[in-house]
Amino acid sequence: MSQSDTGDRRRDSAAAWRLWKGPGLTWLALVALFAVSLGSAYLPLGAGNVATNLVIAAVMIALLVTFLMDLKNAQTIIRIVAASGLLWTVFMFALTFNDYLSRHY
Amino acid sequence: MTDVTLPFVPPLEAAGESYLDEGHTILSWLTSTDHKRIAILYALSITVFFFIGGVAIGLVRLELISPTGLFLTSDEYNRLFTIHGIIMVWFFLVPSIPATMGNFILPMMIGAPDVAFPRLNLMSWYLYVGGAAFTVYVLFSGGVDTGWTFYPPFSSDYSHSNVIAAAAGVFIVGFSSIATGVNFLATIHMLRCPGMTWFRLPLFAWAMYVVSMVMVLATPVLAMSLLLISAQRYFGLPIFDPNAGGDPLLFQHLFWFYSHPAVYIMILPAMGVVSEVFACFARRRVFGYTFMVYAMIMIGVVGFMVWGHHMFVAGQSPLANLVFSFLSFIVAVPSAIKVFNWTGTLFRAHIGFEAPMIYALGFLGLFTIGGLTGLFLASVPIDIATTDSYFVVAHFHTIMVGGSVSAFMAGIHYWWPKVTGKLYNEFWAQFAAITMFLGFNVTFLPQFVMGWLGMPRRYHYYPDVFQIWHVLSSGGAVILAVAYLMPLVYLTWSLLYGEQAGDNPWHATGLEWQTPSPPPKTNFLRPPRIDTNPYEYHDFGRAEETGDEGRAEPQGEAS
Amino acid sequence: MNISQFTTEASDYAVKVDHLFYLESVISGLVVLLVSGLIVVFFALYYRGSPTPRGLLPERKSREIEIGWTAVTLFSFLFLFWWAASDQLTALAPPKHALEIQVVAKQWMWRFQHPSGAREIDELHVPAHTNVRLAMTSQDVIHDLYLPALRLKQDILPDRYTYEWFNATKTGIFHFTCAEFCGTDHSIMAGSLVIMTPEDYARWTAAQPEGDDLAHQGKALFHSLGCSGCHTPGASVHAPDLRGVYGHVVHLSDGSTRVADEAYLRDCMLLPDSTRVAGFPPIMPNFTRAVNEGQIVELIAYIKSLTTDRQTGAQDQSPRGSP
Amino acid sequence: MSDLAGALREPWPDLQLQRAGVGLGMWIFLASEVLFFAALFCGYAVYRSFNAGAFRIAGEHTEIVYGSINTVLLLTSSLTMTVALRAATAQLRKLTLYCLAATAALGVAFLVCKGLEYHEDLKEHLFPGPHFPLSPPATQIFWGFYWIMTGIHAVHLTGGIAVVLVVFTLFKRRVIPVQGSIMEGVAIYWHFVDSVWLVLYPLLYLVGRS
Repeated sequence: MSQSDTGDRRRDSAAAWRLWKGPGLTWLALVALFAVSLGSAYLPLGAGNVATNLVIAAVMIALLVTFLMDLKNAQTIIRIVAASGLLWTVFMFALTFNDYLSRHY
Repeated sequence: MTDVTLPFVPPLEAAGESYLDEGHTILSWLTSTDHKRIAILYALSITVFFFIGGVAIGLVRLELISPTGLFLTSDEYNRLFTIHGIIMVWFFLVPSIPATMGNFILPMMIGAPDVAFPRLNLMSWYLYVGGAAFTVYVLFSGGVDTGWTFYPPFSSDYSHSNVIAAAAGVFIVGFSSIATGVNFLATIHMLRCPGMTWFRLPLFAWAMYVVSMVMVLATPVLAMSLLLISAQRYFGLPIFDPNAGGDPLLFQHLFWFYSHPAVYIMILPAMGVVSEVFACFARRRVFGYTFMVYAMIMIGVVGFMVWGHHMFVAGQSPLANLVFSFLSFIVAVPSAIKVFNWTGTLFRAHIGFEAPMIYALGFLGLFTIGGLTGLFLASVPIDIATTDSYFVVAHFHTIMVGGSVSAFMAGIHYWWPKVTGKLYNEFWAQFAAITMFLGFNVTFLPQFVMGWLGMPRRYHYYPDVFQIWHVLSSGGAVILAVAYLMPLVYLTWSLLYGEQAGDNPWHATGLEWQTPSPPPKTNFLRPPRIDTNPYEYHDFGRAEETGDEGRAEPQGEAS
Repeated sequence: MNISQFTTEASDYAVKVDHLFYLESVISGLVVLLVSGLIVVFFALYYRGSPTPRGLLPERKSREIEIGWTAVTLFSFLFLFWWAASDQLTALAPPKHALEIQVVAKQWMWRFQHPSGAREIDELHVPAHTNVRLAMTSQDVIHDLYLPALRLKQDILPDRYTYEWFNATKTGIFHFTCAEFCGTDHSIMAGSLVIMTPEDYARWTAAQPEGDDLAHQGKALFHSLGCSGCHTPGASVHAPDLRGVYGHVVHLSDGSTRVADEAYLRDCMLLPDSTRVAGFPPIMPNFTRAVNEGQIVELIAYIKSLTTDRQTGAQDQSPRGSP
Repeated sequence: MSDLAGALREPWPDLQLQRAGVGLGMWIFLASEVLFFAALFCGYAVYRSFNAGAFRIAGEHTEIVYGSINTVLLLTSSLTMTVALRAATAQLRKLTLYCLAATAALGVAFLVCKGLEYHEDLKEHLFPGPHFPLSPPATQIFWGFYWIMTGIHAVHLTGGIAVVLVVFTLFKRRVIPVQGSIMEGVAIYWHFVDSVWLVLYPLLYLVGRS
């Protein structure tokens, strides 16, 4: 038991760094983007604030989904499923706003 | 990763036992993850709710014989039609075909031993029971009077009834649909047997595929809209409160984002069942199989973009009316194509007149009428004149009751021998099918007429000029009620005393028929594989005529 | 009650709706006949065991049939859409000069206020051959004013105006009723629509109990509620001048612009913070609890009259404010 | 080997297919969840586009410090979750367990922060109702969305912590081998909950800061 544990530990330390590297870089990028988003919120950009924050959020989610959720290695069908979630959201927004933006009360 | 082949196909000597003999205690049913047993659990529970909803509307139709009412107060009346709507939509129609026949037949049809996630499947039934418990609670605690549509601000601030409990019931049962949808999608993607390519899938499997997609993508929006209503009612969060700048129409947008696709949740499975039945009893490949598949996919997708036609008079913008009207006409095209294709299937066929076929023909006729009246309602000026009137009531009952329930009955009769291993009395079945069609028309054709004349819906008291039509309609409802009770009797009789059906009494193709009736727990005795297209009836049928049945090549070769 | 109270085509628009309805009925009838006819013929020819020969249909042929009926269906549906949409679009354009009647719906009654100041409950008198525009709002839940003889229906929402307009061509007494489920007495929230000749309407108006017209009642409220303390040209408090506001564009403090229509004026009283005019301090009180729907209607009528009166008089100043 | 067979469930013929199936099932469920939140975002977008000013006023009152700390906590938990999954695939049992524990701990820390934040909010009476301190009325809509959005997110996160703990116990007790398919689904779900927060953060905390 103890022998296998030491073996485990050696293998751990060797492989661990390789495991941490990719996700670690993504994490750094995410935290950096978060800082940019937070900082930009205090700049007087008018409507640009919302746009910047949302674009950064979109980029962050894209990074997270691609590298941490591993969509880059996923099967086509899983990409289709992920895309359809977004596409249906677009249907909802487009047709709802089609009403709201053309109302003139 | 090492491949480990699970011995899900049991040794032949153990395989003779049917799924019904896997245990006879109630607990063995309530804890079974076998898709067939879960289907039976669902079938029993939705039948109970069908009759509860039926009693509610029976009282309503009785009350409506007189323009000034007979025995109900207006509040009681409003509660009855509301509970009828909630129960029939969410506790009967939405789970009807997918959760019963879909659960039972779909895995067998594609050659799978079970659905992808059997425990999730069992959980979905328990979610249904949980939602049902809330609804029964609502029923006994004074009911709910918002109409099944839960429009604020009436539901959120003005109703004095049990809105939150009712919404919670629907919210929970929604997750049961999502679970079923996830399960079916994963099953169809991952567990098709060797040789079962996408374009060899029977149309019922395709229908289940599309309907699962709709369930998965639409139901969460309903859940959210009900959550928001409840949050406003309970916590006073003013999401739809116009006094704080909220917009009641936003609820309608979200609600119909689910509830229009929900109509397709109810009708797509019916289309699948009817395609199977037509092919089998016309002994012919369904006309235009690939077009049928694409038509269903198109209905499933475009069906999400037409919800605004429920809101033509609600105060949405004229541009939105125009766009939704256009899309509604577009979504009608694939439905029309399907009607023509079913009719075309009869061409050069060997048509039989067995009970499932009569039900399917009933579906075809009523779906045609329902679909065509849908065009009226897609035209903005006619919709303005007829929306919220009995015309709309008749229209959607023709689709959802005339269409879906006829197809549900067709499927029940078609697969009854497979599920129970018994035959039912053909004469009574035919008689019930014809009665149901006639009863339906006597009930709802008068409603079309009075709706166009100007009779608004959800009316307890009504102008006496409409009484004649209401009396006709109530008379039809009696016929319809008898027609719905008849199968209960002769199917129970068949269960107790029916003849043994044999494995394939209809000489149908399709993998579900290439296994014993009732099927063993693992569905197949030998691993199934497929090397032909679905519905290879033409040759099969001819062979049968020459009395050379053994030569025929049914789809699949499992025994 | 007589069915003609519902079915009479009391306007040109109603006639058009009916024509579309008949057109679609005929088309639907033909389709039902076609489908059921085909089913009957096929049953006769191809009943199981019948001697009719049955070959397989070549793949190419069935695809042609398929594309054929898809195209026919698509084009006939597009035709119907075009017809319906053109009816809708012509009915959309609101008339320039219309008799405007204020409608307030509440559980479970209708209140109508005519520009002359006449009020009525559950009964609506309108002149024929005149453009009539109903400006409707609700005090509680969503209602819907359904005028069967005019083939019109429009939901009425709380805290918002929706409109319905018509030009009736037939006189008589017709039915109107609520078409959006609104609670216990939804089904008896009904009344009569009385369409009269313009002369009769004038006589009816004159015979109504003595009372000021809406604008005058509004003027009285304007003073009794204290609005005049700030919104008069000579007031010491810095508040917008209301003369000439109605119908003009105002620039708001949040940078947006709005047209000062009924909805805007109403928001000014109920949501003063979000409708404040640029350059004015946020001192307008919220009148949500001080006024009811009927009083809002009167105040708006008064503010509108300030514009119409002024246009006939001096036009030197550009509009520049809101209440 | 028998360990692996123990991880295989009916009706799957082999582990690889089972793993793909669980992944697919989880993604389909997430597509459903996306629409669940989309309804909320759609409502928020509609109201914000019509009440920009009120949302700006209301947004200034959210606790940006707690919100920002929570964002970093969740981002970090996504990192540990990913490493846990990769470690599981590489059969590094210890590392898997450590990372799972860290993930759950970060999740709990998030909830604690959230609780403190709710406490602050309630102290300022920022719950819509008759005594709501802000005006115009549409600020109450913003705060309505605040409570619903963060509440639903917290419920999702609680569920996530629960499944992570379940997986942790199962791995710890070697009931199922670490490379079993359940891990994939849990990881995907965790990242999804994190992604939702990444949208909520700018919508609720970064409004009206400039």
